[in-house]
Amino acid sequence: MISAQTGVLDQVDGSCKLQCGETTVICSVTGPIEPKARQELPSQLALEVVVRPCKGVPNTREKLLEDQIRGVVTPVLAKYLYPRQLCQICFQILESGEPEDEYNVKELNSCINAAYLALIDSGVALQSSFSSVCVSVLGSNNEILVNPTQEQLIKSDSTHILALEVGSGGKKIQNVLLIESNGDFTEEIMFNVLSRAEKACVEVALELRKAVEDKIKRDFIWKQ
Amino acid sequence: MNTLIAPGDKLDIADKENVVIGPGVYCDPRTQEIRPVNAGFEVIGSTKKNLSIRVDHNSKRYIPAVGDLVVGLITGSFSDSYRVSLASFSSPVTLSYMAFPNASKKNRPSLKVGDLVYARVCKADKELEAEIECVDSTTGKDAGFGLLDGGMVADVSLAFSRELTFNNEYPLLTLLAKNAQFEIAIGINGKVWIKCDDVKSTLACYRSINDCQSHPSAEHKFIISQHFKAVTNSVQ
Amino acid sequence: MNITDRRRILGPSNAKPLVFERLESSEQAAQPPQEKNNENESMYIKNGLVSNANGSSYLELKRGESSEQCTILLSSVYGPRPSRGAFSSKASLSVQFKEVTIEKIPSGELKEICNFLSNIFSAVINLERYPKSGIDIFLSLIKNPITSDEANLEPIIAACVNGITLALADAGIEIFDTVSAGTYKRNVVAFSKNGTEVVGLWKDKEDDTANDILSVIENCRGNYLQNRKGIIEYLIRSKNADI
Amino acid sequence: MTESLELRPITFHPDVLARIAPELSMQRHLSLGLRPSLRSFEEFRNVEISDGGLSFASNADIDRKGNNILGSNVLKCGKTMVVTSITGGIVEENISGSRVDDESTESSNRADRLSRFAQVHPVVEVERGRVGAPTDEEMTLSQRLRDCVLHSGLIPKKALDVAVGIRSTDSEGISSILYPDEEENTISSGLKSRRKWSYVLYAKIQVFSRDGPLFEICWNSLIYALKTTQLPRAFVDERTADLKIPVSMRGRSATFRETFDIICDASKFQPLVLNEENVAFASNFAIIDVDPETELPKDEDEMQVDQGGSVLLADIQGEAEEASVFSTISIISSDAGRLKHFKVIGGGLNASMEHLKKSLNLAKLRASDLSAKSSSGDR
Amino acid sequence: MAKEVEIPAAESKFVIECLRQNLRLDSRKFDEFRSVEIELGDDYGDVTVTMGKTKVHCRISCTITQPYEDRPFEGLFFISTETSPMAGPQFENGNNTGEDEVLCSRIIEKAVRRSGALDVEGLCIVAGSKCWAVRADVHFLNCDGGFIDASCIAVMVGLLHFKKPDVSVSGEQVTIHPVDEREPVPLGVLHVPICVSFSFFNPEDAEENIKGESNSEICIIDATLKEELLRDGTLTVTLNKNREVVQVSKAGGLPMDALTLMECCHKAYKITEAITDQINNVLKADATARNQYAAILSSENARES
Repeated sequence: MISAQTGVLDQVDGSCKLQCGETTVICSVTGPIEPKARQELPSQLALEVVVRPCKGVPNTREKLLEDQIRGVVTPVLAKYLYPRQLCQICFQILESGEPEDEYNVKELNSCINAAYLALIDSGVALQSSFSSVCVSVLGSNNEILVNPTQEQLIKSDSTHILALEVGSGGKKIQNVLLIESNGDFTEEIMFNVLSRAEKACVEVALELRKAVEDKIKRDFIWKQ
Repeated sequence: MNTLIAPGDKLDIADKENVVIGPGVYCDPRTQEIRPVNAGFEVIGSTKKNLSIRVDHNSKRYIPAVGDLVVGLITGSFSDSYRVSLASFSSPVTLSYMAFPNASKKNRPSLKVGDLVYARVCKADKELEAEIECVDSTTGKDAGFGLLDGGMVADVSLAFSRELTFNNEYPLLTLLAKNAQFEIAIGINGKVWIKCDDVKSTLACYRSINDCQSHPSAEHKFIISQHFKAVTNSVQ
Repeated sequence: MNITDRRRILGPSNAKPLVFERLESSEQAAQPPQEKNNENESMYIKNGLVSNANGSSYLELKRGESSEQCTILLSSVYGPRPSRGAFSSKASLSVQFKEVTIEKIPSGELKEICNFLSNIFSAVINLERYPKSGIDIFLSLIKNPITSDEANLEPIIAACVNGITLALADAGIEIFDTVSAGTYKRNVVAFSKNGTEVVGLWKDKEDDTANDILSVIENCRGNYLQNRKGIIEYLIRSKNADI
Repeated sequence: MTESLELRPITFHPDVLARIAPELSMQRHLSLGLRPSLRSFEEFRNVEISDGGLSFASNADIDRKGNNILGSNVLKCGKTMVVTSITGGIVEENISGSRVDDESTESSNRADRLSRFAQVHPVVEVERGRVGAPTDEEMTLSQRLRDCVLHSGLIPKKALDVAVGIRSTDSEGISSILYPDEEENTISSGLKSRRKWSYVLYAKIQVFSRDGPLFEICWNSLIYALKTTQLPRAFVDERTADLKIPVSMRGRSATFRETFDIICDASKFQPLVLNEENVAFASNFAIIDVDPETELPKDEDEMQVDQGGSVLLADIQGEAEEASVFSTISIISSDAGRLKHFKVIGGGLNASMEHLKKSLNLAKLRASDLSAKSSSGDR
Repeated sequence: MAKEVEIPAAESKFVIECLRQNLRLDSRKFDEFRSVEIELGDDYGDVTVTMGKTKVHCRISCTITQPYEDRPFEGLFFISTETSPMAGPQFENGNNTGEDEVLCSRIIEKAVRRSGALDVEGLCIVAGSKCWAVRADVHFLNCDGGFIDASCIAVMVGLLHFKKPDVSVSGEQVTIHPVDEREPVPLGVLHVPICVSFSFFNPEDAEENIKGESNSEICIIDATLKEELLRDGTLTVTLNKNREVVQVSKAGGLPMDALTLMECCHKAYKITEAITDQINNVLKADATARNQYAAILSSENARES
């Protein structure tokens, strides 16, 4: 489902190109670097998140994406290790995989996972690992679809994003970083979605870990 | 074999007492919990009293730590110090005019903006600007630091520069030495300065160092010979 | 090239604004702009509604019984707060005016209003008292008494003067006098010192029935005294309530 | 002479403490079973609403020529005041796909959920004593409101269709307007089917006295405003309907059919039809860890207020709460408990299932409270 | 203003010294263009161009809009080149006011849009009221020099690859046919301009720079980032396969004589020819791959019915 490659850009400190179904994003991380005066925080790492859309110019839609990504990444960064420093995280959507006017779940989902790998690639300290999954609920029997296709997505009654902090090599769920649900659903559906998404999140975490292992092997290639 | 580890994993240590934590490991100030913050190989070492733990990982962005030998670029000069860059876009570090051998108020060092220096990090608090010195501060004497004149700088990954510095068995430098005579200064900040007698050899060394980063050590010999062949065969 | 505003949700680019046309015969019967009866004016004041400003005032002006002829203005004062940049021996004053609901006033006129108000209050606020500072006044017009397509600015300007005075008082910023304004036909005159001094005069040229400037001032003064009385009464009342 | 030095604890005024040490202030309050706002943990702020008499729909006296506000709301929640005004526009729709009858369009649209619903275009402005471009908060608020209106299915797309009437003037110069859906349905169906127009709704939301997260307050105000919204009838003038303009340029010439203007009838209005079952209200919650160390010393026999761990706070307000809370929950729920939006953000602590369930329950109760308000608030 | 990449004096001296000895850091010859890699996405008009480490992504999209009043028979065409810190921390997000950024976007604009590479009249649907607006969004992913050359290739491949939905017009009623209903139609591309950038170095001192007597300047093609930062002058030539010079842009820098300019154009033509052929081959291969897929689908459908 997910294919990812780290270290695809060389002008930045960390990068990752991630494809999840029809959605492809590329993420870059630079930091810790010297911030501009207005960005600087006295005791911790400042975070600059930039999302650029596939088509057209960035507007409020991308600002909301940036805000959501920031909400996920901020609690995970070991930000007190780098006071008065800046970390830039940029995303370029290469293929959206969803109608951009109406949805942003697939992009958000891919961005969060790509951010994890790019952060790992950059060596910016993280308190833990995290992963994200996108789920939609379809039809009268409330079928739960993990990482729906565009076709499934637009027919769904509700869409959900779950991002979790995952520990111990993807075996343990430590914390909820983000739940965001939209559409029309009930409490029961939501709790079903959450328990299904939780499992899927762990699976994603294991897949991301493979990309991390790949990266580490490539990092120390001269040792072979 | 060292195990692979990623942030959020459990460290392979039972006892939290007497643990010295190294790079890639973080102790939460509130919970006193020790956890890895980078992805890499878990390295546990033990001395008589202590257990040391670190995560060997590779990255590009250098963060100053006391004792590191670095190659810096002078980017500005003030009334009593130079401003030095250890990596583009990183916060600059300070090199005091007094941190040179035989320094005195009257004897100002003569470095210019754009010059390269080889130096040692002497202060690195994360809240403050780091400082470097070009003198062995214990003896106050020259210790091979100072201006790096001419030559060329190769940008390498941080793990690679550590390998070059600390692993005496790593064959790259030995192999290079068979092809040319050179001066070298390896900065832990991922900057390797190299200088041969002629430009062509320097260029061959520069290309070799860049290339060997992304190839297994078994191929190093071949890579190096190819690069030296290329520069000698090039027509004027 | 990309001149579109990226920071606001604009909606489809080919959308056209709604154009209204009144069809019924009532169109003809639409009341001619009634003679403004100043005596019939009622003023509701409340200070301190905007909690993150240093001072604010809420002003509701009603003319007659009709709620249509109602002006609601919220004025907030931020400052004196430190201003960056070069040293200045007195505070700098800025006035921003915004229509919160209906946007009718052309931007050129908005600028003119801000300029007018800023000139009046530069003379009224003890700016020397606050060196290296900035005092920023934000006016939000929530409800606008519009009778025709064109905005009738005069009651708004008068409300602004009264609103700012109240907000400044609420912020505890030193002013030389309780400045207030009165309107007469299409003229606004702001007075101080019990009506003996004119600090600002806004006269719309379209109106030629009031060419005699002295009579205009005289008429406005009456209205001024009434408005000032309202302001002072409110301030005293709220002061007493505090104690 | 010996001078004795005395150490005295400094007492801060609660406001001052809240500013210099928000977390401590928060914890001190929590240990007393209160919040900095002196509300109890699960207590919401009171909400006052009115339509402000701003829109013409709310006030028959208002001259429609000078007032284009279709719906409005003024909402006060604690100190915060929100003024929402709905305005409109008309846009021509592009016709997609092969022409199909209305009935079959309906059925094919069944699959693509959002194509059945319309959105509003909100612009939120928060007064903060500064001028300049919209802040990130204003931008994300606007976008979230837009997304949630669309996804909640509040406004059926059909509700925004413009049934264009035709004004014809007879020989005596008396004009009359015929609407396609009114009884005397005799208009040439030609015009009706050829082009399709729909209303566009804009929402201008002005916030004063920001005192905590704004999304929920803005949402509720927007819902109230939409409930008051009335759409005007619209028509074209027969005389302009067939206007053609010849144009030639660089050797090429063509006849343009002028894109004629649609005029709104200032005397005829219809209320905006909302999907009543999708009308939902928003509330927010915070989960915060109780730190036993910051508790004030208390008497032995006093009851423990909380058994440690974390507590759920409803309706976040004030600097201390906003600064010291990491986990927030935002819920849009209908009074029947249908959920439209659910967002948990944080990571500060584990949002436990009990807290989530409790917050959903409270959100539902709150929604029925607020929806009762709207019916009584309407005149 | 974002900070710049810092280059030590020793390094710049070294690079110049190498050039004097006919050597480049990355082992290329002076007139050697980096090999171009063109990758097409699943969607029409989704292109990634890689030249060495430089990476540019371009996405073409279209919407229906109203034509400009003074050009009722023409559709709209925009090229957007915005930088982000992804390409390198020296770039600021969305800030296109830097000198280099403006120059870069102007040259691409001139090379592609103003040279009439896209047939804008073909974008007209109903004269004066409806037309297509085509957008090319160029995303700079990684900056190692040669942004202009790479972007131009990316935009042109994108335009050639892109297909817009079919529309039918009857009277004033315009119907857009979704892609799954009717085969989409390609854009009208009239010619394929290719940019080739030259960089000039002055191995002598500054005095020579002004006098320009000995003509000892060194000219290289397709500079990397380091070479771009150190160069003394630049020249961008845009040509197409028909040997038409679309534009020549030389904004200041080292003076050059007409002969050198001619020589540059000749060199550029060879590169233009090679790249144009490459583009055609890539597009042909893509079309064949898609056709195969379509053939399978249609035969299945045929069997079903």
